[in-house]
Amino acid sequence: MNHVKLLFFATIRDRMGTKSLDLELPADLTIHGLKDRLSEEYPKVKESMKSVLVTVNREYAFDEAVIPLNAEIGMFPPVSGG
Amino acid sequence: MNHVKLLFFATIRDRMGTKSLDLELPADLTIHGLKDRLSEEYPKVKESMKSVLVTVNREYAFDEAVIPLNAEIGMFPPVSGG
Amino acid sequence: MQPSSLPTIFSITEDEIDLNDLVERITLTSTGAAAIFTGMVRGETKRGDEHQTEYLEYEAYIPMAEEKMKQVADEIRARWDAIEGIAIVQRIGKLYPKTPTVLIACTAAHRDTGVFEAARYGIDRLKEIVPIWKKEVSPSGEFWVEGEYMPKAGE
Amino acid sequence: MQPSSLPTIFSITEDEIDLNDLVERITLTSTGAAAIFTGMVRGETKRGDEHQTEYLEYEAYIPMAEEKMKQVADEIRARWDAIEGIAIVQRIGKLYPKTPTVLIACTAAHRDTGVFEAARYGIDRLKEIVPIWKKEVSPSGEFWVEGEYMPKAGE
Repeated sequence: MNHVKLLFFATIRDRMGTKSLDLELPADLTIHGLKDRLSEEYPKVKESMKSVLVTVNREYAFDEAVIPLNAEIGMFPPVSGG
Repeated sequence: MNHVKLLFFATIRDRMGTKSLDLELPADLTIHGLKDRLSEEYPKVKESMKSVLVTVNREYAFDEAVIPLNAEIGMFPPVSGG
Repeated sequence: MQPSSLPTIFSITEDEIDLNDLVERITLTSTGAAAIFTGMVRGETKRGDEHQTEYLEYEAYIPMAEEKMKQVADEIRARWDAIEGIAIVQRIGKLYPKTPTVLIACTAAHRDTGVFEAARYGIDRLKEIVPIWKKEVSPSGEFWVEGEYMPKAGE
Repeated sequence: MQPSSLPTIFSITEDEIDLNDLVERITLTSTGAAAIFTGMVRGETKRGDEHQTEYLEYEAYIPMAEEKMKQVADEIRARWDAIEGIAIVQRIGKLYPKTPTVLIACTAAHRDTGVFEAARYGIDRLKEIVPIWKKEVSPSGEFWVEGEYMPKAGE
């Protein structure tokens, strides 16, 4: 199993109802697989998962990528700083 | 006669040896005529008169212009502020 | 000079943005020009959906935002090699109309070496890839402002 | 808004240039972006004739310089109608390396409305038509810096 830390920001945090989550994931799970799992367990974010930005260890990551061990995963909408 | 006030800046002031000068000019003198007169009376500025910028009442003015009554005339090299 | 010895400032802060101090910190003896962009909270927006704003509430994924600010600075240096100093600052928290919220400043020896373009590029990239969000609070309610940019692999 | 009700600041001063204060004074409730240029005294110049500068001594034909700064602001507003506030400040007197000597700042609701271009235009025009000169004092002597621009009728 892979122990990862999820961090949620902005709309995603509001819908998740939490800033962060520690999860045990199967060793070869992809970003896509993680989105599916969250969509199932947290129906409120199902819609958001279609356009969510995902980062792995503070770099943008994409659906096909396998989640590395002990990753810090960020999930958030398109950024709007400035 | 036309009483005018001349103001000199930067290199022109250095060569004239003064910041300003009050002059009585013939009523129909042009900028060109004024430059000639200064070149004669102040040989040190003769060379400078070829590239000097001239202003009349704080607007740029050119050789053919007749100097208006009681004008404030500025004479200086190309500007270099900033 | 090596980029590593050139001043580069990143900051995500709840404090006021001090332009005088930031410009001074990226001014070298060889510096003759600084181009600076600051963004402020608009109290009244006319373009698009006309509305009033009471305040904005900013948040950031701080450690990642710092890394992405560094990336923006690296991208600027790769594109404009005359750039001497770079400062990138985002203020977060509850910010009211007329308050500066963000600053990008670039210095160089001369003004025709890309400083303006570099500052413009910097604010554009910050709004694309640096993980910061703002929630707008107005008399009619509150909503998260969402950007449009979808980062690509390697960004 | 009528240009006459928009903030426009011109100043020729011996005092320090305060960026925070100037930007604040040209920020309206509708302002979301400011592009600012500042120039500083270079202690070391590499381009062209390589040299060191001990200090610069600035002088201005003050009343005309103020009128020409107003003209630069009018030209900016004629070219970029989104511009809200404009500040144009020249510091004069004896100024040492790393000291800001000039500032041009333009504000607008959004950053893609010409603020960067307007600030760039402002500093370019100031260096063409505003009657200010600087004398450079270096270990090897002193000389007046001369511009190259010859104003045309109506400028």
